[in-house]
Amino acid sequence: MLARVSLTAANRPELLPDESLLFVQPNVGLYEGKNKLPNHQNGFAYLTTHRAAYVDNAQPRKYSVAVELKDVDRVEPYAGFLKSSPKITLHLKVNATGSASSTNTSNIPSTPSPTPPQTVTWICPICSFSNPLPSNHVPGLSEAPSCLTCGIKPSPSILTAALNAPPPPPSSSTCPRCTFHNHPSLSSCEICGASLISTAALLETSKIPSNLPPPQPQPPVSQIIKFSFRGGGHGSFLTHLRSALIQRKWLLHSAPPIPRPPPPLPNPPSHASAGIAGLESTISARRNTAIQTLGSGAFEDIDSLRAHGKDLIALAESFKARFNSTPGDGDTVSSSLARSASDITQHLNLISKDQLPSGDEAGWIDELSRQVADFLLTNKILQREGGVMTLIDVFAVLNRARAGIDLISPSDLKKAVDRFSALKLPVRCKKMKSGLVVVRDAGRTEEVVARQVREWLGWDMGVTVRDAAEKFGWSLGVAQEELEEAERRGWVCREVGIEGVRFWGNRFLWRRGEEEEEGAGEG
Amino acid sequence: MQKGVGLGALTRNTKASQIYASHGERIQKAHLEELATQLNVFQAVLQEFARRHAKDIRSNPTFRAEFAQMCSAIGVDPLTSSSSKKGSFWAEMLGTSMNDFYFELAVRVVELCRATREGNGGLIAVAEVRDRIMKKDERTGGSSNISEDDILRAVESLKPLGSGFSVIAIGRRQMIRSVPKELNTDQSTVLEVIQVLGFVTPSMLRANLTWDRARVQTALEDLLSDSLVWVDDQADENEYWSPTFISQGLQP
Amino acid sequence: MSATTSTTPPNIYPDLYNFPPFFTRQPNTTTFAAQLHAWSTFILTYCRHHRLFTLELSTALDSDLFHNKALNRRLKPADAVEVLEAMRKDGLVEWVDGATRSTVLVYWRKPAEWAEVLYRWVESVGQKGSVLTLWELVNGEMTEGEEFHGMHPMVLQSVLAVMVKRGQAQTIGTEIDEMGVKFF
Amino acid sequence: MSATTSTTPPNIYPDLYNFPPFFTRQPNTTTFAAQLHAWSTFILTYCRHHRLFTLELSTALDSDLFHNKALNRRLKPADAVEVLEAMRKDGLVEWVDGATRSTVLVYWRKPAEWAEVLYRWVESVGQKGSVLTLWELVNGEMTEGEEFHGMHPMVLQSVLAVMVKRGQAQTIGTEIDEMGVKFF
Repeated sequence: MLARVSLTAANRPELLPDESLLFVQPNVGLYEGKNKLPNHQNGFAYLTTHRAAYVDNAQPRKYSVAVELKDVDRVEPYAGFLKSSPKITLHLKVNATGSASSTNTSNIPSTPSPTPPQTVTWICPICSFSNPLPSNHVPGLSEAPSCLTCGIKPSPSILTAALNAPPPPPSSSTCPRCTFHNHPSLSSCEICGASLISTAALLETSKIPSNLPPPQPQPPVSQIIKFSFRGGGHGSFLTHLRSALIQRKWLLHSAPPIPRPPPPLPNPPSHASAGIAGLESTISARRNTAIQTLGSGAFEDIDSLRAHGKDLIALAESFKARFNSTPGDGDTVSSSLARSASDITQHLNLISKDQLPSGDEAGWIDELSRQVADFLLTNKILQREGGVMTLIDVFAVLNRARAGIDLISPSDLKKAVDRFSALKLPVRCKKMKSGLVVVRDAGRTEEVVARQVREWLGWDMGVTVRDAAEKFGWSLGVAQEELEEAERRGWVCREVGIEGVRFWGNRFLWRRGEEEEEGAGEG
Repeated sequence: MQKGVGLGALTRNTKASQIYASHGERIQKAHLEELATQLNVFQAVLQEFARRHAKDIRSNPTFRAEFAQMCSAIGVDPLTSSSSKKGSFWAEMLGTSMNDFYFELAVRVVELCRATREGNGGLIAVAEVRDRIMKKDERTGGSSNISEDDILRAVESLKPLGSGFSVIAIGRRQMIRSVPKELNTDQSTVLEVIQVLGFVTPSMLRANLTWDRARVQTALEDLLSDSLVWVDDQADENEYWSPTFISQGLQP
Repeated sequence: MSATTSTTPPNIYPDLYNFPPFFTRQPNTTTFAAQLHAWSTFILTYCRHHRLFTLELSTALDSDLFHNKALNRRLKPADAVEVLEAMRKDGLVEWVDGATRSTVLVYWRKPAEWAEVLYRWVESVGQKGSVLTLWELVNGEMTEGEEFHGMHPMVLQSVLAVMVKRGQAQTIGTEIDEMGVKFF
Repeated sequence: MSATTSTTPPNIYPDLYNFPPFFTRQPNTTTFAAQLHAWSTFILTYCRHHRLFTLELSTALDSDLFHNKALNRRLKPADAVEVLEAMRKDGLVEWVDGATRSTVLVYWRKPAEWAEVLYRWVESVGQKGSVLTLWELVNGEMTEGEEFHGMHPMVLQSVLAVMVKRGQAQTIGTEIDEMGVKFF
């Protein structure tokens, strides 16, 4: 029921042709049934129209899994209590588990073998309730599951004893629907007539001499996957999940996907817009409070507001000026203004440096950083620009692609590109000596590029910035920068004339034969 | 764009100051509270207004400038991050109309500068940028009304993206420089003289600026090598023209 | 490209046309690149507007294409050749005679596009399967008013070559003036 | 340095002379240092070959010293001044007038070396003990063909100053054109 997820270059789930991303929430953990899934306790939850995916932070390539929304029977939110964080439980459909497990074999890396989960039971020493041992429990490695009734964790010895106790012989095959224990050789249940074939088929496999313990009859209990939200955001995740389940976009998926290039990155939802409905409700709520505070002069048109605005700006400016000039501002006085100032910014919910709600802003910037990396890589934009682009050009291309909706602000983009190396993405942002900020492939350091330029120039060839731009596919700005970088390293010198600037191999420092072997490039 | 006018800057200053002289305190406090409430009221008004008049804000350039100034006066910086995650009405409201407007304009300015860079050496007048964008809008049916102040604000918003775009004044005209290379003083002086007639000749420079022949030649050669001027050799004396005059058409 | 001229004649002259240095070959490589591009676009627009398939250099040098009488500025012959040579490299023009370089074919529309226009015409008048002489095709009454009417034979050759490759036509005969073409 | 001209005129132009960036002041400090050195050597060699004791900047800028006509590249006036200023710091040149910086004395041979050449000549013609006017010394027939013939008076001054310090001579009078010198 938990299928592996293929990831893009920037460790984000690869979306199917008509699948779109709905919501992303950082620091989330996964539970399977009652127990925490090892290695799946710190990552991003990606909710799309088709799947609810989990991408691990530490090792995204290894520990990223997803639940198909079509397998979800019902959703059960849990608001969290004291230490335990809020969770959303996905109850998967029963038959789905059978089909789910057969179609995409549940290959959670930790389960040793792909056979259908056979339940070994252990008896709790305190309340003697026989708890099912989770299929992926690896003795010694994962922590002991707590007992369902009394919640106390057994000692490991009990678990190991239960594991290697000889499983009871296949006395009867219980019917998956009415749990009546039929005679093993029957193909359909005596009471409800449900087919026992799935268990029958299992019986045949048992004939193959294998060291697998003889298969247990399929338990009717439905599988449970729990998303635990340690960094908040479970409210909006829930609303998105519910609307996705209602819209059931995956049904369109059944139509044969027309072979067309992967759609441009789906316009990621800004976290704020919790669906149009959400927006409407906040606006109307806001409106009522505003009207009440306004009382009389609800301003109708531009001019009256402008008039009011003008003298208020003057007021604020003058007060601020006076404020700075009088040295003896009282602590109490300044603090109250500070408080009101912060209230306002709080109320306006603007990100001001000292009040940054740490969790969410970082999550948003990380997600944006991955989106930018994906945008540059999957659409081969960076490759077409010769592997190097100025940050300003990235801003222009990125926002042009978003066609004017929910544009990325320059400051957000700068924060996002600064996160490239921390997120180990295959692109880097670098401020060159001249002050120009460029985004480039991770592998392409200045050293590598400067060397390429030098080899290309050789001994007696003068090139203009345009020639370099054409040769390496760079923009004019990047070509100029790369040539000047090679110049700073002393490998290249320049000729300036009314024709413009031309760059040559540096004959001042290198004799003809010399530059072949690696002389130290000083300068 | 946080030029230290906004409330962010207010909070930082207040932390540093000491107790206010007692006799003025009470009045100060009263005044302060009154301002605080007024700020709250005004902010709510702005918010309500922004919601109802989004279209006007977008289409009316003069008011947009004042609106932006009003916002920055009370600490709201329209150009800051529009990530607007928690659905705060204001940032979202502004996010969709004002922020996007300036970012979109910034994108078009970047593209235009890049396209015309070869012909004007990366120096273009703000007025020309405005004309070209407006003309392009008319052609594509849009009827955008963009002011030079908007263009300056858009270029200003590019600051976090590293050096590259800057606004410099040549004489009275605001120019956008999209190439990191600075102009030396002689180059700027000559460009300023060119603004008068649209072109300049070596003899004119020697007369007006009383420079010697060598200095005039070096300045003109520097301008040519940075592709900041075009040369016309079919007049009796070489004329050096500035590309900013291409779009204005020279017939009287 | 609708050949009909709209009410106000579209201004085919670029802003640069009234900028005196436009007629001087710019020494600076970057500026020259912009100048080349501007001239190339202007020449194509000019020929498209006047439906000129060929440009005879000497006459063109005196025409308002290369000579702005108001400004008393003209493009020097050598510079004009340099511009046309650059356009040839981009496949926009073709010297009728590479040696003399006196006249040039102007592809203000690519041969491939012409092939489509011609094919659409052949279908519309039901001339499929019939044989037409090249002369008839471009000068006959029946093609009066068609865009390709008066097309230069050499241009027509390259267009027909495209159609042959596409299997839409077959040329008959070798002598240029008696050649015929059969459309399928 | 043998002043005798060998059969084929020695190529006084360094190979950098035909390297266009040679005439552009290099922004990279290390490269510029090498460029300065190359120019300094070239100027000394050029002056020695043409036996120029002084360089008048404006004329030099048009001469083939600073202007490579084949490449149509010339050193900018400001850059030439910078090169000469650097040479002055190395004691290789001297501004005739520090303020105008229009002309420079070129010591393609150090005053000390000139002192030895002069002293050897005085001994060879037995002029020890006799008094000669400065003018006679560098323009008189008797010094025809000598290396120091036509030496610039200011250069001669610094050479004689060295000889006075060495006690090999004594200058008489103060006015530069009537000054005389007595050799011991």
